[in-house]
Amino acid sequence: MKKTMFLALILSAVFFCAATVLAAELPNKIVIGNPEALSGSQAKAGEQAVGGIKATIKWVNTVHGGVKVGGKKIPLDYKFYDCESKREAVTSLLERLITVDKVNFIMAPYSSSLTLAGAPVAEKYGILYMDHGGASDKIFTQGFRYIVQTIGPGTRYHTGTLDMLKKKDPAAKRLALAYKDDEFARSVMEGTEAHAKKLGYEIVFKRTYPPTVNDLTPLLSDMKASRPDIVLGGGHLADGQLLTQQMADLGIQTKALSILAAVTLPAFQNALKGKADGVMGPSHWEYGVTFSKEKALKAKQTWVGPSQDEFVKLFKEAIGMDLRPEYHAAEAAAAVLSLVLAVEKANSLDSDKVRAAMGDLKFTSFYGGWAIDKTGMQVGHDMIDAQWQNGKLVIVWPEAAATSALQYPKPAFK
Amino acid sequence: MILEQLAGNLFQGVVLGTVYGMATMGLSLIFGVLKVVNVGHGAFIMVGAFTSFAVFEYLGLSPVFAIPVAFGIGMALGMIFYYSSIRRLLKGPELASLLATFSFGVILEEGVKFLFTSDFRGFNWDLGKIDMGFTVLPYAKVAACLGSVIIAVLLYLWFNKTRAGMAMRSVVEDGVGARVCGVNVDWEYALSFSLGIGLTVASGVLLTMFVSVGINPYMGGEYTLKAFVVAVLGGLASPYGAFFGGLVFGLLENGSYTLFAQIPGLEPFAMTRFFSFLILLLILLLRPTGLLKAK
Amino acid sequence: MKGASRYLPSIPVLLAYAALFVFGLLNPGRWQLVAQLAFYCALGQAFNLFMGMTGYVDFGYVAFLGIGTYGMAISISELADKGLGLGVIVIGLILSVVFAVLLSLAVGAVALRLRGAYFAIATIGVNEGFRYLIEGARIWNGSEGIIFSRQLREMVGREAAMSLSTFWADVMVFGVAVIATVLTIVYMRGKIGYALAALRMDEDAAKVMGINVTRFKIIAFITSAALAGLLGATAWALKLTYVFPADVFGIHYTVEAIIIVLLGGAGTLLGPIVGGLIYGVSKYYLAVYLPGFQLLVFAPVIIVVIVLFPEGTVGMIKRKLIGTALEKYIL
Amino acid sequence: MSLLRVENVTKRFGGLVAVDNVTMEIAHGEMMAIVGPNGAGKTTLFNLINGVFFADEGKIWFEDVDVTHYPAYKRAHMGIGRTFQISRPFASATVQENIAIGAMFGAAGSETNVDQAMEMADHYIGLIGLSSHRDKLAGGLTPIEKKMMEIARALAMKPRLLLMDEAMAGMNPKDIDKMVDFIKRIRSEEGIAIVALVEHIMRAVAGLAERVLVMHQGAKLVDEPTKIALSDPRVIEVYLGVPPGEADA
Repeated sequence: MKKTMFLALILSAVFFCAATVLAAELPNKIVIGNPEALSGSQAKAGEQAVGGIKATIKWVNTVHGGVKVGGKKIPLDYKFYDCESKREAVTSLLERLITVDKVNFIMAPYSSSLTLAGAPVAEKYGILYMDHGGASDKIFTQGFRYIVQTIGPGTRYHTGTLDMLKKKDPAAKRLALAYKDDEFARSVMEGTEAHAKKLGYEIVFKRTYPPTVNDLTPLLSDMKASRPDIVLGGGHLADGQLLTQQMADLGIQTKALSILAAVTLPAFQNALKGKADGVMGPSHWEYGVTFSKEKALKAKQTWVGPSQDEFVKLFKEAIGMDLRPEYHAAEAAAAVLSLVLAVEKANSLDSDKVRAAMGDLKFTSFYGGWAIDKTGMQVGHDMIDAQWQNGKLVIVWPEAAATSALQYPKPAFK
Repeated sequence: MILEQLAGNLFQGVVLGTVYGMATMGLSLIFGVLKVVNVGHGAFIMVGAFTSFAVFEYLGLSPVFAIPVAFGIGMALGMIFYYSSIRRLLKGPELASLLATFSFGVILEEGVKFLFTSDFRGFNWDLGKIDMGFTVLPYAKVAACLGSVIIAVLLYLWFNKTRAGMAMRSVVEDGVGARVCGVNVDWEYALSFSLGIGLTVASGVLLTMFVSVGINPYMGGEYTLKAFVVAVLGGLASPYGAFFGGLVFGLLENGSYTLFAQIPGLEPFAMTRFFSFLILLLILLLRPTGLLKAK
Repeated sequence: MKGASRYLPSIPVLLAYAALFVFGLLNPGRWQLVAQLAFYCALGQAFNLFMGMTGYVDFGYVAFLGIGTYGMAISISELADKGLGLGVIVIGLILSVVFAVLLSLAVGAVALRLRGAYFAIATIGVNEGFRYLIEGARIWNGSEGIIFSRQLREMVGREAAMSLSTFWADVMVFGVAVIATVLTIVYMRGKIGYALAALRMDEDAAKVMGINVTRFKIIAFITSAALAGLLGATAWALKLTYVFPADVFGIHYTVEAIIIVLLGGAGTLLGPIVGGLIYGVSKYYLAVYLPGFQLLVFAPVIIVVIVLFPEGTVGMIKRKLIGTALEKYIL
Repeated sequence: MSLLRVENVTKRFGGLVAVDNVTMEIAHGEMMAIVGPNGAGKTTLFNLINGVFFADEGKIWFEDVDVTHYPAYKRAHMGIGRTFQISRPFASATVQENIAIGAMFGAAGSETNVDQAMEMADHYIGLIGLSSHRDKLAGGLTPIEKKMMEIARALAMKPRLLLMDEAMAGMNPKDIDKMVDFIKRIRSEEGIAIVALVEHIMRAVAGLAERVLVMHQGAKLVDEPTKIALSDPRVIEVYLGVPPGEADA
């Protein structure tokens, strides 16, 4: 029994090699594997990513007509498991996807830690490893060959925000930083601090808080005493809500408040209602951004993928719930689109060739721009800044994508 | 300036501490009577937080009304868990009951995730606030604080003035003696386990009155760890001790922030956590019976 | 039972590890699964050595894995460019053991004076306190952790680094499991085993019988911690090539260790490997066939198992085999 | 030179004085009984001698070494063996293993390896007549068998002083006689001193002890050779009831 299985394995390997050489013997579907985090601490982002990937695959197969390789249009397929946000499970499930399910490409699980956990295995099998949720810059200084990032690198999250504020009010110089103490938010803080110094800001307060925090009062009292004009901070979802609510509780009024991750999610406003007004946040993507096929073509950019509204519709179908996609879903979607374009460009399913094709791939989708540097790090995607204005999330930066003017100074907490 | 901040932090610490205390009474009650450490404690708090969220968002009622609802849910969960497993595990190794309570926590987390998804919820219950000069206090927090005190007093009265409460106390003090005196010990165990869970779920509501955001299925882990520290400060087996322990913990956590913030190169917030666990170890070493009781 | 025959129970355990290892070699595409199972079994063996033999539940056990991970991470990230080659790995292994032993001495001095729930809570306190000390005082890069994939690659070359992370680290985990098994049976069959058994059943009576309970507890505690340090250095540091404090001090690893030991049978030699295999295999297939719902299925099953078989599977098997020829192979 | 010397030892629990300024001595190979009603402080005195508790005041000497602050296991190494009032076997170990634990860690422990300890255990199992129960779990023995096993376990420690706490409680007169003979035999064979605690079985005391120490409310009441002690009016008073008027004293 084992012998025949082993034989079958060799045979299928031979078959697979032959298939990649002879375009005529291509498989009848291209499979994307994904050991996603569907329970445990990263479950929320993982659920969104799975929805985004499913929605995009549906679009590729129905609207795009499949992936064009060797003169044939091949449909995409999707295989995902739940790694429970645990590092041990990532490696074994990843290998199962590669060797048992024989997927062609891998989407990494959400978060830098889980992405890193799977990297050695992906490198070993030489399979393209699409990072849609690992923002740490350090992933790309390690010399991995098969990791390609779609989410923007952490150090750039808050730099656009500072550019915008500098332009709006050069006199507001007192800057306070209050970030979550994890590797992602810390890399944001590092980038922010460096950029702020360049712009001549005076950093009057700089503190982090532990990831699992349920009362920020002492930190905020401390911050209040430093009388900042601008507060930048946050980390993920729960602490962003907490930061805003407790600033409101303590009556800390600033001219601007920008918080990572949490602000641009509908849950932020659902939870805080009027207190959300005037709060800003950087994001990779937000519902309402004005990237469109028309604009892209006018700027002579390659456009691919569904329009924003089509994506939202497909997403809701995919998860079977009336839930709006968030940036976790959009960046996973863009990662799939980049894969489709690169495969078509390389005219091959071989990971090395597809990775090479990605090197100079540039395109625009509903998610915005996409391009990577030599290491695989995302450099083509600009962050946007969004702000809640009268219960609506509007995009205020960059000016090209803006749907509304920045409300400045921020109104008092209601 | 620093003194003013310290005063503000300590004041906030007292308010927060009463809620911590309330959130630990259930843990201590269960340990005191059954000698079971409820490792899934935080998950029950999470259930309370979702109860509060549902009552506010779906029924449009003040979270105050969620307290009895949550208490009822907790009593029911407690009875189910007690009769389905805890009862059979009491004679086994303590590991078995640790694992069982941990598994309850997982079932609740995954069950709530199934019902509500793992999104982060919150609601906006704004009653205004009072500016005291050195700090600002929202009335919602005052309500959470008062609610905790009232529940603690009610529990005290129940224990000391009613027959049922005195029967339970007799079990805490001497299980064999109580049996001889005609107390149905098995029923007392069931009752105190579900009373403990009821209190814990209700405390989840009070915590949302204190901070009404960040509600999600996995929010409880942090509260489990804090509750352990608070319970040890109060002597582990005594619900009132736990209440007192909560106050001390709130003061320590908030007060030490001001201290650590003066030392450059430290992250004061993480250091407050380190500090509270250091205190935990010292208490366990020097006064395992808690701060209140003389040895 | 005299002489060598008292070590017979190690045969089925070592055979089971050999079988698992050979299965992995014959099925290269399942190696990571085998590696994950080996990690669970080794974790169970190492944890059981203290918890199973003394009955003390160390809830902060993961701290020893965490500090072992740091031992290897520091060694690689600091010494990678010193031209020591694979010697750095050896230094890393030594450092991880030294770190784990030092931490266990500190923890033991405080916590081993306590019993029952007080001990469990104290050890949680040590684990959490230690993590926040690293983050709060910015020790070893604080919360940013250490990523040392690049250093490892520069040190031994790309191919070697890759096979280190995807194969040899796992082989070392097998090594840790075997060391843990051998130490367990040597302890169980030696004086220390009787001393620990006595203190597990009645600590006060054990003292009166002339047993220096503190000494034997500390020996078992240090041994178990050192094995955990090695496990962190191999299964976490070498395999994953990064360390974040929030990951390596995650308390759910202790819970996993407890589940594994209890499923198999606490204080038995064969238990941890049986528990590790049951736990690992069922988790894996639930993740494959019920993604997103596996914990909802798994948690009630655990409750049912501990209610029905409080002595674990091996405890149950042992009872069934009393009086048969197989009895002397099961411990 | 005496084997054990207890000097002015006092132990309090909260407000209660459990042992009140007791002084006593026992010579090598001597056989002594400590009698007194329940709560007289006998077991606490034992616990002070073998190190389960530490004395609040006073000193304890064993073979001219001040052991007042020695932990229990160290005193066991020096040669103090002990049985318990309510038997405390290692329930899920076999009878042989129980006794072997005594041999492994007692006074001769440092020179005894596991195999030797098992052989010694077999010897003592034979001595107490439990050979047929050798591989049974100790938890499954009858109460009397447990008592016998505990004695064997303590003897396997090779003590020079054996403290026996209520070894004969709950036995019928026939068994008591057998037990008395057994204790006398091991005492002469092993050459050890024995202190036995007895609550009210005068039959055993008379047959066994050369000297009797009577305790009452924590204090030493009488310390005399057996015959004198048992006819002392104070002792009879303690056993037969306190006359009116002295009840509050």
